[in-house]
Amino acid sequence: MLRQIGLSSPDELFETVPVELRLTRPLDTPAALSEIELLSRFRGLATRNTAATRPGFLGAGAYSHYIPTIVDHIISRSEFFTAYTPYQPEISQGTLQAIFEFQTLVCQLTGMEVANASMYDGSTALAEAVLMAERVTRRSKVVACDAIHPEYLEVVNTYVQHAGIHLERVGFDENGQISKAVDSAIDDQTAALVVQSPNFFGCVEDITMLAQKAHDRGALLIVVVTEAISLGLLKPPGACGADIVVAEGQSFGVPLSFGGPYVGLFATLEKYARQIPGRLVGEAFDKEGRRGFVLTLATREQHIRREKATSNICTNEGLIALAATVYLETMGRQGLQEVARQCAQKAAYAARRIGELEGFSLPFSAPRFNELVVRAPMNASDLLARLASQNNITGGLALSRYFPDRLNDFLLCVTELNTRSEIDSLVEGLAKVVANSLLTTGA
Amino acid sequence: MLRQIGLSSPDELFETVPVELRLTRPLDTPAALSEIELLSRFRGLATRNTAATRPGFLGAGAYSHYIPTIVDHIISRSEFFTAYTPYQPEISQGTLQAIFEFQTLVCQLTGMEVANASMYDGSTALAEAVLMAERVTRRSKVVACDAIHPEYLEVVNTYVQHAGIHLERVGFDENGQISKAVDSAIDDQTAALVVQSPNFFGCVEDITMLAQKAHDRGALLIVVVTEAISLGLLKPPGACGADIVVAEGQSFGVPLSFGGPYVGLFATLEKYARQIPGRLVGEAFDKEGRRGFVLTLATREQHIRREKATSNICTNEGLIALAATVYLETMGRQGLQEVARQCAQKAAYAARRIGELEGFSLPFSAPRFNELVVRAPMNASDLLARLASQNNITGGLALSRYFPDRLNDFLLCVTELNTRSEIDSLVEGLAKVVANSLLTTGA
Amino acid sequence: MDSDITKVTTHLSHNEALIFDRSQSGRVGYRLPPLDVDETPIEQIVPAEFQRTDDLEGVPEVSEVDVIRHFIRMSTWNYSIDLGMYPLGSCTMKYNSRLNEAVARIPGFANLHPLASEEDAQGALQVIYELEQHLAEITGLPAVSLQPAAGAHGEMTGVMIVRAFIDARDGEGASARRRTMLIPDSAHGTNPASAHLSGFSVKTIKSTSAGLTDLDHLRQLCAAGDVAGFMLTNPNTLGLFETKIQEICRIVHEAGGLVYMDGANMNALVGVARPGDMGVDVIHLNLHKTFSTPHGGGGPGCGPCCCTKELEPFLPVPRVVKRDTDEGYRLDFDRPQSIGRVKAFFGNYGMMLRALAYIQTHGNDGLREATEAAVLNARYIAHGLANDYDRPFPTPPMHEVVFTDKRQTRKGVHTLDIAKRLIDYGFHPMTIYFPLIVPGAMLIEPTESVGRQELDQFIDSMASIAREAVEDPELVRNAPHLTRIGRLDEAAAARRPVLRWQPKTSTGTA
Amino acid sequence: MDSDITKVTTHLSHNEALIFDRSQSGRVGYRLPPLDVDETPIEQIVPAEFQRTDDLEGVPEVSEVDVIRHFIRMSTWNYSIDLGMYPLGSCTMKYNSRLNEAVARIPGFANLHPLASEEDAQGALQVIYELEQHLAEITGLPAVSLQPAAGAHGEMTGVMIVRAFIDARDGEGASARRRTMLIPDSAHGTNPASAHLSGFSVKTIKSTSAGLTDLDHLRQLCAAGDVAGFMLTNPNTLGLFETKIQEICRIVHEAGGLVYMDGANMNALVGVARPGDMGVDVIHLNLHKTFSTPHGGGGPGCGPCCCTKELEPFLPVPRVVKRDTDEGYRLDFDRPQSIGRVKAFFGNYGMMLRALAYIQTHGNDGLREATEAAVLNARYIAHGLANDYDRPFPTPPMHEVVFTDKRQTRKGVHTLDIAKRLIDYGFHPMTIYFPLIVPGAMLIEPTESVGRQELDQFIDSMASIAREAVEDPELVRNAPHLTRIGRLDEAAAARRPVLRWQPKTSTGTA
Ligand SMILES: Cc1ncc(COP(=O)(O)O)c(C=O)c1O
Ligand SMILES: Cc1ncc(COP(=O)(O)O)c(C=O)c1O
Repeated sequence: MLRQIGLSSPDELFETVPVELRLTRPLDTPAALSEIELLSRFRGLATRNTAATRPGFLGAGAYSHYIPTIVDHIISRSEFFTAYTPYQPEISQGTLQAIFEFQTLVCQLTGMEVANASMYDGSTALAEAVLMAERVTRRSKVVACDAIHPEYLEVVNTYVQHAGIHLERVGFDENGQISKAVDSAIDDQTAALVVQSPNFFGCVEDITMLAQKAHDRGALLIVVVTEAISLGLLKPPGACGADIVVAEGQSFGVPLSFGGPYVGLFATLEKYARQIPGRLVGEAFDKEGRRGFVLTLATREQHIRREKATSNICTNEGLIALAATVYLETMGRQGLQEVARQCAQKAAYAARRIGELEGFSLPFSAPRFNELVVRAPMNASDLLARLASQNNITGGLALSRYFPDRLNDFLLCVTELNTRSEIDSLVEGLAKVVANSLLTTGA
Repeated sequence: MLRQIGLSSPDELFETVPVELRLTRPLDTPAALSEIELLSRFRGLATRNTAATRPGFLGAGAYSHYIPTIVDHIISRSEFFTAYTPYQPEISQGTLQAIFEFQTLVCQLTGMEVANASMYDGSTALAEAVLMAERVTRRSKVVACDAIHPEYLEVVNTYVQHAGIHLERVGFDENGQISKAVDSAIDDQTAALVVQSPNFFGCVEDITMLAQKAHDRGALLIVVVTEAISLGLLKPPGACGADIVVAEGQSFGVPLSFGGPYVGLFATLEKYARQIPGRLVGEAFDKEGRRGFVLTLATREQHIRREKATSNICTNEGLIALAATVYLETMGRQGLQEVARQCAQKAAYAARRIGELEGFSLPFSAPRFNELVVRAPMNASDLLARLASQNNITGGLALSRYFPDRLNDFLLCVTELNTRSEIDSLVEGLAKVVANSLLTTGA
Repeated sequence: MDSDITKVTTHLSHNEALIFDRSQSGRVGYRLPPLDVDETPIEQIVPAEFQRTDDLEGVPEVSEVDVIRHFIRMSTWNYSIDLGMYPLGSCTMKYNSRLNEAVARIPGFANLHPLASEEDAQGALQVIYELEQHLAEITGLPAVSLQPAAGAHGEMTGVMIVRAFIDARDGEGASARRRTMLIPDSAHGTNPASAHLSGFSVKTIKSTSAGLTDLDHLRQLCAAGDVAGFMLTNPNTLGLFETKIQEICRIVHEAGGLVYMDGANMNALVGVARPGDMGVDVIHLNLHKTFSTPHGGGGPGCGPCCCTKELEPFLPVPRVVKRDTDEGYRLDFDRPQSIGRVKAFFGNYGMMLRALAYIQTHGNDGLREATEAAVLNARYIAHGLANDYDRPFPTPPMHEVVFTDKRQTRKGVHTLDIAKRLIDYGFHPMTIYFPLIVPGAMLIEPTESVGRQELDQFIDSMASIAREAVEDPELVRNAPHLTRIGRLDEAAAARRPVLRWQPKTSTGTA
Repeated sequence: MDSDITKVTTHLSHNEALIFDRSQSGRVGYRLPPLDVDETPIEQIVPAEFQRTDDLEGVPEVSEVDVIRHFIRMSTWNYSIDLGMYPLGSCTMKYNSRLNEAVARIPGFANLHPLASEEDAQGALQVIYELEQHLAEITGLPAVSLQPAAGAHGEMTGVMIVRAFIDARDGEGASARRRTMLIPDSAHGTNPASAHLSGFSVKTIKSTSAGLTDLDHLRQLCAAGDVAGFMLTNPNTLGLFETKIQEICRIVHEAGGLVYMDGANMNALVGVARPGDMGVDVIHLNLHKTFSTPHGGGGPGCGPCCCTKELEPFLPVPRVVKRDTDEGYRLDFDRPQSIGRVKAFFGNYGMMLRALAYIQTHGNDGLREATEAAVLNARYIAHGLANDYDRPFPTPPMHEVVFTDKRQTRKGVHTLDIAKRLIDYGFHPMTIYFPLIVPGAMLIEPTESVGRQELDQFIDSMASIAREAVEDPELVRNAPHLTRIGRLDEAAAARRPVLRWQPKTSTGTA
């Protein structure tokens, strides 16, 4: 081939690259590994991820739920995972129809009118929601509750820092819900009130009431959900009056995979459709009147609008949105309610058992879904570390990671995958560790 | 639907089944398990298959070779694994073309002219070859070497017991090859001489010479191969004058899976094409002259010939033949030779190291491919059991399983997957176990 | 032309040459680790005259992506269960659960060597033991061997067991006079072929006009005193339950023979009725039908053989038995009366894993519900096609139903044409021209894995083909029209068979 | 009509309704274990007013096999890399190795929670560390963050780093006067959008007639003194290497700005030249392009940001660093100058696993060979299409080449028509109407994952479309003809957008 195009050596392919810029040495990266070697290398690395094999009660934005076997089979279809963004509808209807179904399912679950084709994840979806609220209301102040996932708040901070948006924080009360201070925080410069429900502490917020408060001042209510399974049981934010609902879709058939790829859900009201960030798929027809689907309202996007686009997002989380779609359609109307029910019931059981434990308490009294804050009679990090080493259980997340002053608190998550016996051994483990450490400190 | 066809209860569906035959109780099989429960149950069972996770040197008819990742991806395509036998060529060309390629590859590797679409496995393929030899020659005596895989010989016995075929056995000599007695064993009543090469002891037979002997008496030579990878290095039986070549295709990208499903390869000469058992795929054309493939020469089969069919085989090993096809095309001309080379080289290395071990010897001197018989200074079963428990190595197969008098011999197999360090620890392990047991017996 | 076609339309379909024509010298699709032991001169390992000299000429040289595209493209030319209803009568093409595939791929099973010690394979042996228990309960026949690799293999095994039993019972001399196997004219071809393989001569039993075994003919043939056994399929290949099964068994038993049942149609009976209770002595099952192991485009299968306690001693070796020492399992090779081995190792083990997963995920209630749904769907089709096609036997069918082309032939449209036209409508055709006793047979088995919507679509499609057969017979006779390739000339293919690719300038392959 | 079409023909293609129209009340496709804890009255857990009352009305109710058939059928409507060449310019649609998919599914990675303690996730942290090291070496930029989820996300991160650096360097007041980001008119739309998101105003730099950055214009704009940086793509979106890159960097640096490089086209440079050596300060990569992580029909991606030591303090938190105590790794949150987090947790981790596997299976030589093959293939196409299509820039292209419809427009055939007609020929079209500065642009990027045979097929197809454009323009204007659906009316779709399914008699969804 080289000769055919009149070249005599591969180097000539790079004739337009100044000689002094051409790399004259091999890259200092390893030599090629065969499949056998690579797989054994990565399997070896995997064994050092000890948390992956342990029964666990970690949640806080990433949840281990049952994933039907067919999900991976379907997203592993060559036609889905090796396709590009569906720019050519005539040969991309598979992807397009799947996204249309995804958008519909997101609307049904959140109780909203329109949803997009996905965002990077829940945290960036929230940041984009805040930017959208500013566009919609032309107001520059945003009120956010401290009980939102701390990493989500960090991401929002990063996104809004140069957008001239002032982020005001409101605390939470002794029940674990947003504090009354919210009333005074919202004023007529407020673009939106942002709350998470169930919030970072697992407490369910009174969204209907908060929507009222926001709307009274002409502000939007943005609701963010990190545990999307809760939508199978809790009143959908849309039905409570939310204007924008964003969520992390990882709970819908997506593996934990050390934090990604996940999928951000983004839903709002019809009237804001043209303000939505990201891709939208809509119905369309050909000359013969055959129904199909296309990417639509592209004028919002950077391909056309350049810097005036509603967002810079281009590649999103297509395949993960597909996984979520397969999950939702497989679990279906009954399954989604059943999973939610089991999560809530098992968490309630765990709460009861732990509440009865000598020295332990549950600081927050608000209704919860499947996460709860536990207050231990000792340092939570130490407690969890020993629980892991002595009982081989990952007991949850020490809140000091995000709230340095909450030394004895940890966040516990229970899902349908946690069997009763796992919960029981967690409870026993907690008791044992505390007992032992009291002994040692006592001694 | 019931009502629509005029029934009022499911039981009425079985009106033609005499009441006294209808089961009035639920089956005494377990209640339904969910995916979660079933998977954890089988994963639990799997952990009790301790040999599966240990470095091993077991061969003897089933071999652990490297399987390219793409093999499983391709055979997991819905269109392949959920299709039936290609009775309707217009919507089965994918399967048909793959089989045509399989037949071609089998011919290329064995050096034969025609091959079928697969048999159940190597052992049944051998039995069918013996029956075919009887059909072709109209002779009723078959001479088989004792160095054929014992289980294969058992299967042949079962198949021929009612076919009026007399099976005469010939031993092997001190080199591990078929004994000179073969000369007198073959007479003009002999339908075929049957040899395995590399034989059960890993020794390569002189097929050219044996073909000569068989043909001199008007008998056919049937060659069976259990380690098909050897075809990447050894002279193909076809080039040595074999009339029928059968093989176990498991080495070509098929997991061990506790003995099956595997795939039997069956190849012979053009002139015997109409005597072949099983399915054949051939080229065909439609009215517009488009090339396609169809099941052909069906007149050999039971659908038409009933009891006069060349065999009773119907469902064969389609998907496994596909796996082998993907494997062979992926490894390709170079890869197949490289795998064979590495197997032979590593086995030679192991043989050398073990040969140097105090008290160990290699009884057979004939050339070998990747299997060898080792004679230990102690009972081989005990030796291997201790090697497993003390060194976590599956050291091979104690020959006493099939040859009760060979108490100290075991069969060792080395493939490209056995690293040098595995071989070295095997050697050290053997030495250590023997040393210890001498001590204990000494004490 | 295809106004009534709703299930499919046409779309781009990729062409793909034979891999051999894609091969480019020097290309590779694999990578292996470098040899990590010091190399021995190859002649010292294998003398030159034993080595291959053709450098594997002709074997393809392609890249990994070439291989992927090759097979992905080819795969799109296939119909499959996952694309829709697959009503091949007698084949029970039901949904193949992905869960079962996952189970079969658990490394602890997939990487287990068949010659691993019993100690090292307890999990695998337990799976065999449990599956045998379940199949014994389902068939009502207490002794089971999972060794046969497919239905026909199970037939051979079962028939050999019958022979071994009679030899043992009557003694050489007497048993030598019992070498006749009775087989209905409606039986599947593998039945006579398997009987022949076991050294039996076959006598054919007529079916009555009702499509059932002709009992008079049976009595008559049994009178001869040379009958070793009777192989019948129940429900038979017409989808009809042999109502007189108990009497049939009595007749055969009184004549000194045994009753072999071809269990290919067990999908009509699981959880509803048990062959053992009917008087059957031995049966084979097709795990790749009734128990949903994938058919794989022609296998692998698994054809367990289940029999009475009386016949147990003759089952193939080895058997998996409970250890008396503990809860564990062991292999029992010591069975002097066994017919021997029918396959190396333990059979198609991977299929056993899938079948066990099928049974345990369905549960006993689920198994019966599946049977009910399968029969209901067949009944629904029998009802839905009644106006357009001739149904030779009025009896209510079980899990499959047979129709014929009788009405259509008047216009010169035959079963083959109807089947090919059905392809244009987006369905895989039914089984055609089987059973042989029904001229122009169309044997339809929907299985439980199809919903109401698609059943209606199928019925409507068949109805509109019936219309086409009257209004535009040519259209049907030349079908299919929407496929990437038309009807292939099978006669020509058989006349001068081309069974393999040959290099343009063939130099032979070795 | 399709005499010259060799890559495809037509075949049956299954229809499939929206899942909502397939739903049948009461059907389920899942099964869960029974609840194993004693049940608490639900109101005691969540008060009634906080509970859902719509019983999830409208959410589909289907069986598992329904779901399988639904998606398997739909999947067959897609084109994909595994079906053939996918020459979307700027998208680098290369083969996605199955091995990398297997790696990402190793349970020890797939089941690892992002908040597991450092101790419990050492293997995962090492993967991040190694990949960062490799990307640093490949780009010549020593500091790397893998947190961004895609290219645009990486752009935003990089531009924010530029801004943070300037703020720190110049101090609030002065830096407030540096709020201009220079972007070539040929740049991808995400560049200005990302700059805007970081509070910069965008000034556009003209391209020369040769398709390269206009240095005079650059100098002129830099003179204003308000330039924070220059975002350029190299090779640029015309597939041309910016030969004057070093001078460009010098100009920008002397003007007090930084140089941001859009690394979407790194497939032309890996192993051949390094942005860091050119003077670039910060770059983003697209692992879902250059490093072959599957594009998945629109993501997920991964857009690492690589920068100089000088800029390192501003990278997102947390960073993965080596522990000084031992060989292990830890998370470093203590980076006071960091721009902050751009995503929860660590980014699209699964893509990092795949990219690392890609780099380690290719090896350093293999990475360079891939680059050479990618450029060679683009050159081959540039050469092969020269006679039939107008090529606006004579400069030899790198990994992609741009042509236009200039010659075809005379006959009223435009780029869109050519693209659609290419579909009939069995190819996915190239990127069209991008970059915007080239009227009727057709940007073709073959990548290294296509063989000679298919390249020739592509060139022949384009040639015959060029012929058709002359002889039968209508044919081309109405293409595609062989697909299951024709051109869709996108204008109408945007006018009255239907973005979701609605029940026939909508009752609202909550
Ligand atoms: C009635 C009947 N008997 C026996 C068989 C043979 O089973 P197999 O193909 O598994 O050998 C079949 C399958 O085609 C069948 O339908
Ligand atoms: C040149 C260029 N820059 C940036 C991007 C944006 O990357 P992503 O889609 O991953 O956000 C793309 C991809 O379309 C591109 O081609």
